[in-house]
Amino acid sequence: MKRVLLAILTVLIGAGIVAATALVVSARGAEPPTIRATVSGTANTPQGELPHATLEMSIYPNASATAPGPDIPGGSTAVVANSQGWPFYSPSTSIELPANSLVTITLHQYDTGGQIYNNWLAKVTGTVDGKATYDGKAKASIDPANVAHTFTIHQYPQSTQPYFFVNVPMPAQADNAKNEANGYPKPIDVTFSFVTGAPGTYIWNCEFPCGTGYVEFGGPMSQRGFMSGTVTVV
Amino acid sequence: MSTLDERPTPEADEPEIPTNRPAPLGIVSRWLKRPYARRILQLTVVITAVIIGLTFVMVAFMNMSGGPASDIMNEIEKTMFVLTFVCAPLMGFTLAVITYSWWGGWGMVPADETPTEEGPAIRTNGVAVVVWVSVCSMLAAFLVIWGLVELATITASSYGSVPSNQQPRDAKAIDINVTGQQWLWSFEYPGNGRVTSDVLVVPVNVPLYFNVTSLDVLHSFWVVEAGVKIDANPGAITNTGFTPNKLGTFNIRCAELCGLHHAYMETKLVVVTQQDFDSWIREQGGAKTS
Amino acid sequence: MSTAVAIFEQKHVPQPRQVGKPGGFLRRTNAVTALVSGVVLAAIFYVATGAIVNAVTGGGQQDDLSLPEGLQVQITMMYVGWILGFMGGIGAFAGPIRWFLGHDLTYADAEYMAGKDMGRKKFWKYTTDHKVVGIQYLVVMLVLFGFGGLLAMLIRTELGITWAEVFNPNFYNSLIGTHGIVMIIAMIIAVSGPLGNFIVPLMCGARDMAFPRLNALSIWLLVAAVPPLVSNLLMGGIRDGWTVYQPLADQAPVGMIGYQICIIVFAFSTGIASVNLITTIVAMRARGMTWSRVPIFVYGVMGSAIMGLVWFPMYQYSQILALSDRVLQTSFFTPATGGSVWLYENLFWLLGHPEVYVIVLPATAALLELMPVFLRKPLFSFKLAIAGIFGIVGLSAVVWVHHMYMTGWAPQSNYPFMLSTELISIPFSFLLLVMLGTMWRGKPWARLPMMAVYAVIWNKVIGGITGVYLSDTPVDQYMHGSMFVVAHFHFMLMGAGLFGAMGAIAYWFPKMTSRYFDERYGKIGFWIAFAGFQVTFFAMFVAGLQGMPRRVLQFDNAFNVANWVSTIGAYVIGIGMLVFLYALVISWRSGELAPGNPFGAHTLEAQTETPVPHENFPVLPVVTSDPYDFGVPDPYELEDEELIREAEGASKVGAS
Amino acid sequence: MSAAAESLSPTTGETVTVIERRNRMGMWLIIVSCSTGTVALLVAYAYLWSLNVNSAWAPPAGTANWAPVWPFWVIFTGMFVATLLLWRGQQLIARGNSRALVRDSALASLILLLCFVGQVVQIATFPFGPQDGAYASSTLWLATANCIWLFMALFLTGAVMNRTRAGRITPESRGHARLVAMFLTYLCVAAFLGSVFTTVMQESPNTGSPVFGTFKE
Repeated sequence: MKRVLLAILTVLIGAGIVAATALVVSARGAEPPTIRATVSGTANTPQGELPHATLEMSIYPNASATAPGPDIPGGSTAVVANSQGWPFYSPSTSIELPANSLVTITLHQYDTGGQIYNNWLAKVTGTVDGKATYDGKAKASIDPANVAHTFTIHQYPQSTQPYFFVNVPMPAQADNAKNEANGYPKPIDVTFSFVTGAPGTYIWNCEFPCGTGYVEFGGPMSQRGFMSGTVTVV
Repeated sequence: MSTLDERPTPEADEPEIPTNRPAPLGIVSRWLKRPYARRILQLTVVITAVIIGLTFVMVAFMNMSGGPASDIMNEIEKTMFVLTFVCAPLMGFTLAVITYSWWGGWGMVPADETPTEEGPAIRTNGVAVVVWVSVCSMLAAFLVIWGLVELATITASSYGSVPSNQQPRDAKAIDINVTGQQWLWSFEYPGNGRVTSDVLVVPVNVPLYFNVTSLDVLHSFWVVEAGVKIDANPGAITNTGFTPNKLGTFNIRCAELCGLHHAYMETKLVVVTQQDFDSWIREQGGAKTS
Repeated sequence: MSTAVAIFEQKHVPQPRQVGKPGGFLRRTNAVTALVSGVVLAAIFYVATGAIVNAVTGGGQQDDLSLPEGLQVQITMMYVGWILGFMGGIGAFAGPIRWFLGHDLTYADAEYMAGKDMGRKKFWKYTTDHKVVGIQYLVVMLVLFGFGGLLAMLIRTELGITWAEVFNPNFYNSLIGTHGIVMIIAMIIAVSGPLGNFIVPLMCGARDMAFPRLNALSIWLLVAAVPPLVSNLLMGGIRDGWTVYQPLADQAPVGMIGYQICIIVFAFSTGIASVNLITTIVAMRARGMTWSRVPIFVYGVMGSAIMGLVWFPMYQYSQILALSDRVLQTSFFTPATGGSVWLYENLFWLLGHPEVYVIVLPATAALLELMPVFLRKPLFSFKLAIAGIFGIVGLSAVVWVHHMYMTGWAPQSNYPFMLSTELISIPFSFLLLVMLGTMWRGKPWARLPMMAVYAVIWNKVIGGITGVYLSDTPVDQYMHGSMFVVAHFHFMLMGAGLFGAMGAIAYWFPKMTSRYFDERYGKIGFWIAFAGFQVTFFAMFVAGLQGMPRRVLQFDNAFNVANWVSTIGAYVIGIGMLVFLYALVISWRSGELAPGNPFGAHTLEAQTETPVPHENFPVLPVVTSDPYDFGVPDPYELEDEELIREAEGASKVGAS
Repeated sequence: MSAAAESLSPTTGETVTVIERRNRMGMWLIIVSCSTGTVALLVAYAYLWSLNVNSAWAPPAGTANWAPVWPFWVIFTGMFVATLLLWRGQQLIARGNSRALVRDSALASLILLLCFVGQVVQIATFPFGPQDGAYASSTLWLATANCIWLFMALFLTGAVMNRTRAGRITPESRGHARLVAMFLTYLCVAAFLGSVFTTVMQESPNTGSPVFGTFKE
């Protein structure tokens, strides 16, 4: 009888260890805080009259006093150790958008760049009339040799939710662009709109190699909170 | 046992020998009379049947998401049936023996007692060894031959009739450049004015020929329902191909761990009619299929 | 017995000069000093390298993106420091230095190092006695299994919760990689470590291994190699499968260095252990133990040692080169600068496949060893078993490309390698026949080891048939890289390897710990784990057939049900394993005391008393028959002969 | 059968010949294992040479010149001579001449030391850095591996000298000298193969390798 209890106790202790580890780890790896697009009025779209949501974000080349880096809850030692100089999307990378509405995202781009690997990604895809506005000028694509980042939403492996693909390249700042008071050059404002479908979960990431390690896809490129995140359509 | 054959064979003219002599097939029939023999054979038959039945379940699972969508997938499923049919009897026998023994068919000594009597001192059995080894070897040989033929077949339909020079089977085949990168697939149609797309749109019943490469790490280009898979290697171009034979939307997944968003590196294969394909190419701003 | 060397005579052998007290430097070293000096030296190396890096790069290089290269060097040196410090602290360098100086061991030294009359302390020291090393391996293996099992539970938790990311994708990727490699290491040592070291010399009738000091070296190298691997989870993880395919591994944070260092060191440990085992088996068998009287378990261990010895360096060098790619920016595996991913895959799988047999062979051979004992029947067709083992050892060298069918490396090579891969099923069928033949008409003794035999044959059959699918290139074109593969190799490595190891350990537990293995809880745990195992991996087969790729943490709803079932099964396995562990602990602490030969085996290890005396055998034994002379004349044979005699009598009557 | 005739091992009491047979077998196994590693390096060299991935086998145009091959051969010759010396030494000690072994092993150590220094210098003065393409990497590692081997060899030959002087290697039990000689022989083979590879395989035969990330037309 005593042995039965001890055996059960062993099992319980084991289960406890597993549960505890799972909780700790999942807390340490949690996503950065969610930012929501604000719905204001409606807009005419090819799909008809839809609610219109707007969202404003920035891309910084590195953290600084004016632009503190992303707050990653926990975040592994290696990340914390050398993420100060990493480029990142601000204020956060966990985005929440309203379903079945027109979403307009405005991005202030402060970072330099260069040649993108896949020229096709220098082309705007999936936005309304396939264009994006760069400092007021509407373009269908930008110079592949002068890309800073891209904002690329793509599919989550869920056959039950609508297929969703948006790609908007961000032109690079000139390398010699002079900084302003906040320590960054004058931002390039990129505005684009797309129509969301039924609710679903998606992910997005930057497709321009701006990280560390092999083909510069390590570091920020492979780290939620910097150059990749989630898009939740609700 | 061999002593049986050394029996002096009687002359033709001598009287018939009393009936207590074992029949010509004496060994087998006496073996079959042993209490366990029939049991094990019955079990074997049952289990074999079950295993063969399971194959249909397996293939049903493979077709759950709408396949088979290509000639190659049909070949693969056929091969699975063949492989199972060939191996099933062997598995059936093995499982039958362990089930019988585990069930105590030959008796069983409880764990808390110590065995008293010894078992039969069977060091080996020439017949059993020869039969088993030759059967297994023949099965293996058959599997190899079948596999080689099948491989040649699907290679022919993915690379063309000559695997070595990896050329499209015929001029009609649509050339598609598949680029894997972290964490996207993009498809370029060189024959159609370099149209590039994030989904793979193809006409039905037209052979496709893929050049696959990667811009960064290893990916694996897996068209699930078409049963086609080839790694996308950085610094090298690999080839595969198939002929879609079913209209509809199917899955393309990355089957090689490629980093943060590996799980999300998926897109669609959309098989449409030739007309729809042409119009799609046009609205992508590409030229008509040449 | 004239050649038998009784211990006391050795006092009369001329001795080299005794330097200091017996044991010398090793008197002062133990696990604690090793740990301390390891940590200290690691810290020193880390700081010093940091300073040097700053000096070289003018310190001004801390601009973000180039920092990691500096960090890489620092971390690498830190691990190197740990290894050197740990091995120095345990006293591993004392031997070579003494040898260089010509201060050879005296009998007293050797006895001290073998831990004579030292009590429990010897388990924490650089002890050369093979019995101590065997126990150390057993404990290390259990620890590794515990850790790997924990990770497995986390993986299944993530996959079971299909509606959300429980863990960060990066952590999940590190999780699967670490689980994989920890379990692989644990399985490689699972049988060859504890039993190979403890039992094999006894079975050969030897006083110790051929190279006792190398034996101690191999276990302590293993102990030193594990912490770097585990620490990777705190350093950004390895973010890649256990195969750490290049160049993805190049993108991973510094955690990857821990993996690479671990493998490089572990390869040394394995190589040394293999040299030791093979030499012991070939050169130290008792008088009269001809090759036809060597127990089959010894053959099995030898086969796996040969494969490990010959092929492990391939894996080791793949990691050395990968490390240099990472730290020195060389380009062996980075295609942009002339490296090749296929080079890595080939080097990796040149070990990667034989290693599967390194795991499966000893477990199988152990079961072959214990079956005659529990069935009171000779091993069926001993020679066929040997043929099977060496057939596998031979063919294992020429099948590695079946892991690369779909890489496009050389489509033509798929033909010959499909041939070789399907041929290797033939030697396996030999071993299967030996098992069935031994079981045939035997009256099994329903103890845990015998139960393991049934479980393992069942799992092997399922792993075998699915293996037939995967070895067939066309089918593999669908299956490759899917959950089907995962389920298949778990059936082989866990179903055949681990459950076999559980049986083998239960069988030799009395000899190693001089206490019976708790039959009741052992069986409960074993069968619970077995049931959970079936549920988990049959569900995983389904997921794979439906087209679920491996190593994903989010997937289509179509796979949800399969994954829920699989996760439930996994938790059941966890419960079973914990009960089994509990059984192991209570048996070890307070189990029923066992006699020297608890199960009536005929092998040599069963002939010496338990606990095994310090010199194993008071007088070296001489072998006069093979260890499988069980059984009584076969009644059916007699019956047949009876009939024949009657028949002949009858024919005589007729003739006259 | 009386063990008194032969000298016995102080630790196990077995006859020295038994122990030596065992040690030789162990050494053979170690050599097998090490040679797999060497093969891995050579395979890497030859494979990358034959593939010429992204046309980046040769060092880039800026630094493009191959490593001079003569240092490899000089170092190999040195190792070869040292090995011969050691073999001769342990032949002589078999005839009872211990001083010969001391002298020869001392000489061998000296030569190996020179080789070691030479190897370090060669690595330091390669006309390319480790990051200059696949040829640079493979050559660098062949040299580095040899460097590490030489360091070990130095320790071994030094030990032989030392032990012979200390009277631990005697005409009766000289097994260790022979073991070291065996290992040195293996190192010579490895160094020889390395030199051959670096000499005969320079320009890659494959000129048509695809450019990274693009498709052939």
